[in-house]
Amino acid sequence: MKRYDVIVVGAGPAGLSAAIEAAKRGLKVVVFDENSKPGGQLFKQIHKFFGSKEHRAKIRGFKIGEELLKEAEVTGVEVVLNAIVIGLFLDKEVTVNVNDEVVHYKGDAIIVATGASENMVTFDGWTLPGVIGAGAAQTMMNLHSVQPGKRILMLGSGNVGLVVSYQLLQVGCEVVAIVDAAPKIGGYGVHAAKVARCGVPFNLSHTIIKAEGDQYVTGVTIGEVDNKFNIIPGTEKHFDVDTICIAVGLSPMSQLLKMAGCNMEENPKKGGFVPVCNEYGETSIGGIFVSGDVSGIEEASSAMIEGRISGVAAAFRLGFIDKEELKAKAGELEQALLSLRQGMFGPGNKGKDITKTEEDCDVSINLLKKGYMTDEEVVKYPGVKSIKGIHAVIECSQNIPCNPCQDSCPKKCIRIGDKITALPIVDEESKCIGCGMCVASCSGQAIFLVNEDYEEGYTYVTLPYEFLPLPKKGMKGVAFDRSGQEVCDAEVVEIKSLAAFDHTNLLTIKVPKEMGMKARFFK
Amino acid sequence: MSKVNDRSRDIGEYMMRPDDDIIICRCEEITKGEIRKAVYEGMFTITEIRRYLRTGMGLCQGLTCGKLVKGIVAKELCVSPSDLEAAMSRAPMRPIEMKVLGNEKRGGE
Amino acid sequence: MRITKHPILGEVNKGPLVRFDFDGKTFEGYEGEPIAASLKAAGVMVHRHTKKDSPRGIFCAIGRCTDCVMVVDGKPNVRTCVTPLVSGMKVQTQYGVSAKKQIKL
Amino acid sequence: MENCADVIIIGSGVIGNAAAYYLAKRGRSVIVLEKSGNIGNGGSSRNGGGVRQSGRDKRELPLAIYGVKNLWPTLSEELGMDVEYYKDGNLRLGKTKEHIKILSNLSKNANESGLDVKMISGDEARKICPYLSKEVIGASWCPTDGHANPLLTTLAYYRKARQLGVRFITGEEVSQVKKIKGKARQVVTKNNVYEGENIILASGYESRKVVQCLTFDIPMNRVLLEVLVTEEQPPMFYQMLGTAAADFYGHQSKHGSFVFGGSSGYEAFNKDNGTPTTSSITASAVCRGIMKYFPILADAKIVRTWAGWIDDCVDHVPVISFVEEVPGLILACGFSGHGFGISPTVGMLLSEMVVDGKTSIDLGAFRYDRFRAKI
Repeated sequence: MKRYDVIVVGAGPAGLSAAIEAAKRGLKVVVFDENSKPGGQLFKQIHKFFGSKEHRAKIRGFKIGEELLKEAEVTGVEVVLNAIVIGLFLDKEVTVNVNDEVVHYKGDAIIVATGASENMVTFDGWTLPGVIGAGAAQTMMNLHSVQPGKRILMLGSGNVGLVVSYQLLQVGCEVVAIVDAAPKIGGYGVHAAKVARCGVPFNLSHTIIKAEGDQYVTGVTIGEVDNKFNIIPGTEKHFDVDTICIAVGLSPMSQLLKMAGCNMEENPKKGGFVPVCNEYGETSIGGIFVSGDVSGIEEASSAMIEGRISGVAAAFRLGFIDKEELKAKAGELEQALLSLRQGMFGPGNKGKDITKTEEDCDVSINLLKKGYMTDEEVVKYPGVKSIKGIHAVIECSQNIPCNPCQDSCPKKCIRIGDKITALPIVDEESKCIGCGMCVASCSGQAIFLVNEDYEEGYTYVTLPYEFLPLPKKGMKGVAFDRSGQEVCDAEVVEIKSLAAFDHTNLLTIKVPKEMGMKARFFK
Repeated sequence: MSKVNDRSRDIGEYMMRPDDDIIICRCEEITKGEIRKAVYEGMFTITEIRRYLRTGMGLCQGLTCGKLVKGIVAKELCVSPSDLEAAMSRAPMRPIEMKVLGNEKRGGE
Repeated sequence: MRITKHPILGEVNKGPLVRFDFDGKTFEGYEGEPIAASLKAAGVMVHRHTKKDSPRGIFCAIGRCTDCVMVVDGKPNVRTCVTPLVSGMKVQTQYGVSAKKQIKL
Repeated sequence: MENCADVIIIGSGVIGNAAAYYLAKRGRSVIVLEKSGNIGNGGSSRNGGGVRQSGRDKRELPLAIYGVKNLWPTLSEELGMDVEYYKDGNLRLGKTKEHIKILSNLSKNANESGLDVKMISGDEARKICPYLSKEVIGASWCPTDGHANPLLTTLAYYRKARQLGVRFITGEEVSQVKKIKGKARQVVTKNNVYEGENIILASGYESRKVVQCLTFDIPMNRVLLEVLVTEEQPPMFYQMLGTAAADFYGHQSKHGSFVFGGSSGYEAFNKDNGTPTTSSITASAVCRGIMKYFPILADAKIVRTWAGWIDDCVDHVPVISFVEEVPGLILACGFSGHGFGISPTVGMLLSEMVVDGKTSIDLGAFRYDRFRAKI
């Protein structure tokens, strides 16, 4: 029977990263994936990633996928697609359904990186066609180029719900509301702000009562819930929609490990049923490793690092590297992982009510409740300063692990420091040249250039813009504020689309002078 | 003795709830009410519920309803979902045609 | 419903447009895309009716939930969200586990 | 909590649960102790569901016939839930002359014991079950055989017994049975001691550990058997099926899925990882076996496979017996992979052993001390 040093199950971010690290150290590695395309969820993730350089920040998910695939090829990893692993049996035997055959393989080590499956909530009518998972929406629009619907209600305000809502807007769908039973938005404030300024309303402390329709969804009724999640009578609201999108979290897809006989635990902090494993991702069965969402739900960025750690650890277990090398490399990777797990959204803060940032600024309540900061709130953060001439306004108010803006400024106007969760500070002394690199680099699209001194009576505002069709210079339209309300007329004075911006176009609009700190979107 | 192991533990009577007819297991079309009722009939574990009602035995093998069923059973038993063991995972991880499963090869051959 | 140009992904280039049969009518879709994508683009929502006659369509779109199964070329329970479209395919709404409409009891 | 009862049953499989039910029905207080966290987690939930008389050892036949005549037909009604019993007959299929010889012998033996089994031609078999392949040249046919759902039957006995006040405790592994004043009386678990006038040991292969503590033994081994389940199919046939070559057995369930068991030939050497786990080769072998007889099922998808240890007695029939050296103890183990079909009868007989001290069907052939050297 064919033997590999390592058999990796799942060619997503974790699996590919694991395979690459193992192959780099001389191991013979194969990766099996049930899908026809590799990359797991990466190829549906068209937004720019957070983190720092070592986490591939500001690169779009699908590009990271392409990079990983290239790296896998260079390092000699064998990636087999349309290969469904049907079982992980005793003695590390894997059977794979590929080309209408069941093929038996043995691995000296097995790395399971099967990812996650979507959680669901139930409501009246949730089995109707038109009620779909958020992952399904992403798959339909970003992989198959078909709109999942025309008018969509999103249930769930975590990062997935927010990011997918934005992506739906990008392909021309209408998002009628984002609904969450929790009293606060679960995902990053910057993701919420991106959709709020496009006019998408948030309905927190609300849940779906009923999906309407006989054969498929024609509408939805939502209602407000009390603190015990019971619906308050009389609060019902109706929306005409053709699609209801559910984004209420993920669960580790750990069935293969349970089958293999690994010790398992129900761990709410990790999002569900996970194998018990050590710091290298090794399970109770020596030589069977896990990495990525299957070992605990996190972001793709951390999945990649976990994958690399288990790849290195597998190399050690099989005698390809010594303990020193394992410790050095794994230590370095663990540091990178640790920095990603910092901040308000870090696993350690899950469920905590955070009211102050690390800098002791008040957390914006409006951002958490409505998806946008008020004019009064936004000026309280170190990225928002009134400076003469063109300058960056960084509406970044939460401690999240991300620092590309700091690196992007050729004039060093932006400072975050070593702790990548710190809020960016705009330096009043340094001279902004208006290059816009910071605007394009911000994965949260929270940076704007404001110039109140270019033309008498007007302010020039430069916004990140990722929609089609691209407005043309001279076009007249309307500016919207952070809440998505029309605030004034606006004229396009410039549109820049450099390759370095990576599809984040820089749209400069001219608005009445006093609107410089209000206008944040243009239609 | 744990709250799950003592099958004579008094958990009261089954009482109907307005959302009892919501489908939980989409594949086998099992409702919340059926699951709740099964608990009162003595099915205290996810495995027993599964054998009793077929939840999670359909084409998707419980990928969609696993967590939902656990939540419902835990609530009726007044235990934490983590006190309930997930049902066994069994090969094949995805449905596979008999003619394919029967068409074996050893890697390298 | 088709997206022809995407602000991030650019122009969409799919394979050749082919014809297939859905419940006796001729439909068009791109070869190699999932059958479910072709149907979605054509506005088809209902893929099947369960044993208890509840309509179902796309739900997970990645081959896991099996809600979108249909009768394809005579075979029931085919996951249309992960089965590539082939020219001339015969796709039928599934009732229970077959293409035959059941008499409601 | 009260840890005393008239009867302590060790093992909540279908045998233990059935015994609990029949005992409770006759007014006895019962406590059932189950090692696993789940009721009926051994062979009771891991078998093909056959309710057969044909193909059985002569000694077991009276038990099987009694059950089919008197217990199975009304079981669903009696227990208040559908156990999915079908009495649509059993076809044992043959493809070669050799097979037909085996089948003819089996039929002859059955007929001698008074069971209606006859040999039929391939075409006759196809009339009963039109989906059979042309390769089938003959079959034995027992019209009164059938199948039921073992998961539901096991839980139905549990459910009804529980309603009648039987206490079931899971996660309670028995470490020993203690004699008090010369009589088996105490059942010791990690955290508790239970006491009963009678102790029924019905925990499959695990029973061996307990009897060894009482300084005797039952010559049985454990063998890992596997079963696979298909996705739901349109209703096709409700006969129980087997083959002369023993390459598979099974049936279509009420739900529409097919349940098939079979073997790879390595069953006696299989191992597990703490829970019974399927081997990597058996399900494939079973599929190949099935397709030879039912080519129509080639496209049916397998959704699940499972394995279970059977308690295989040296002579392949169970031990259902009092034990002279250990008064108060009743054995019900070693069912050798065909206990399900006779479980109602055995449960009833066990209750008779406790209540009446004797049984309405002679159990002499199942005594614990029947094992003798071959020469």
